[in-house]
Amino acid sequence: MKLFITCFGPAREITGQRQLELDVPGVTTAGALRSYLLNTWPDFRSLDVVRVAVNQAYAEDDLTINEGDELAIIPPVSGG
Amino acid sequence: MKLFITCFGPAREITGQRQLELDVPGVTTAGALRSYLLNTWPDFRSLDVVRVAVNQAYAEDDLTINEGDELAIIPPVSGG
Amino acid sequence: MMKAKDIQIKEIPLDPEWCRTFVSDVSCGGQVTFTGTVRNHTGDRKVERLEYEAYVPMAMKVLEQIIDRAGERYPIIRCAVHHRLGSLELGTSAVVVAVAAAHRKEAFEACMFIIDELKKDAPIWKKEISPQGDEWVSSRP
Amino acid sequence: MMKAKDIQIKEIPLDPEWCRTFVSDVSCGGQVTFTGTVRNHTGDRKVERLEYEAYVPMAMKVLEQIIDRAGERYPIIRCAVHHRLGSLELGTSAVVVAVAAAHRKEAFEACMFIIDELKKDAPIWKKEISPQGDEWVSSRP
Repeated sequence: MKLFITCFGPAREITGQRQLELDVPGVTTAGALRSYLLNTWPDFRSLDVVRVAVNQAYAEDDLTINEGDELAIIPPVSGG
Repeated sequence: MKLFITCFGPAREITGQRQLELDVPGVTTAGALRSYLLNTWPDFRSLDVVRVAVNQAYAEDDLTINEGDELAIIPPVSGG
Repeated sequence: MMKAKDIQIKEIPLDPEWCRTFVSDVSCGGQVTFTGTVRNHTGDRKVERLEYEAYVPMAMKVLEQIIDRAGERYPIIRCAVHHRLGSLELGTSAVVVAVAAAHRKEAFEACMFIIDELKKDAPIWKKEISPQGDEWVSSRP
Repeated sequence: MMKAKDIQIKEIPLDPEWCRTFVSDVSCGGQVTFTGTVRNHTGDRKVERLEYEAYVPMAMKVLEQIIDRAGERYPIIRCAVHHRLGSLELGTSAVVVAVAAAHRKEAFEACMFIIDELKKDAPIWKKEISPQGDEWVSSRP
């Protein structure tokens, strides 16, 4: 299953890319994606929190990811 | 001692005048003036509170009034 | 330490944006502005317009004291309080309180404090003009 | 019951007075407007400007949800939330939250609630450009 993941703010600087294209067996939930990111780019661990958004909404770790979902990495926000 | 007292808002309608001119022996403190007003125009008793201002500041009842002071009756305020 | 305050009581329309701009400051993270406008009702009473009057020189002093007390309680940097007098149609701005502080929580609290104190202490009166009869607002039993 | 809400995320300057006017309503006694501006410091750190970016479509949804939650908690009548993107000089408005309610206390509380939630949840990021080096704001340890 091919996943397209957009990286915002500090996440973009940590991965070095705005768009990630992943095809990793086992990454079928938001939580698994989060773990994959933290393991692949240990700098994510320096952030207070890393959330995953699925189809433009914050996802709980047990949410299943399907091919074609809109995925994003949401590092700590700082709007306002 | 001649006193000039300005009546604002509902106080003006109760006394029927914007400016009162009083010369009442015994009215030498803010409290005495307040009592005089409440006795002379009993409609003041329908208001929650009647304050007296001396020289543009709220006066405690024991404040002495002197000839030439700027006096005002302050019925319940409702600015804003 | 308060850098600037501006108090106006006037017969002409208020300008909330002027107040907001007056309190803007690069050392502040934000401004909070309260604008009080003439509402078409008070409880079940229909309101047609409001007539405001003030004991102007005393009101200027009382407002300045209120702002100074706000400045002792909250680290506000700049503040403007403008109050309108005369006959005001529905929707018209009657009062503007604008406050800037380094942090927003303090700006909100100072703005609330000032409008609360203004309503308690400033020698200003409004009469409601209503089909059910005219009435001085806070003299209602 | 909320009559109207307006959410904008944009690259051009914000207009706080437009927001205040948008939320004005004759059934309301007042509007509370918070304007967040670019401050020249964060603690001891000097700030030269801020660069904002957002996950725009999600941010629009999150802001709408925040306003709706505010409407469930407080009887607000009208609300506008505008957020700026791009490179902002000192003093520039980054966010405006305007709220109208029948009574001022509720308008203040709803406005505070919305800006607090926006800062917690809206997918928007700012980078501080500083002589001490550039930094994403909330990623600082």
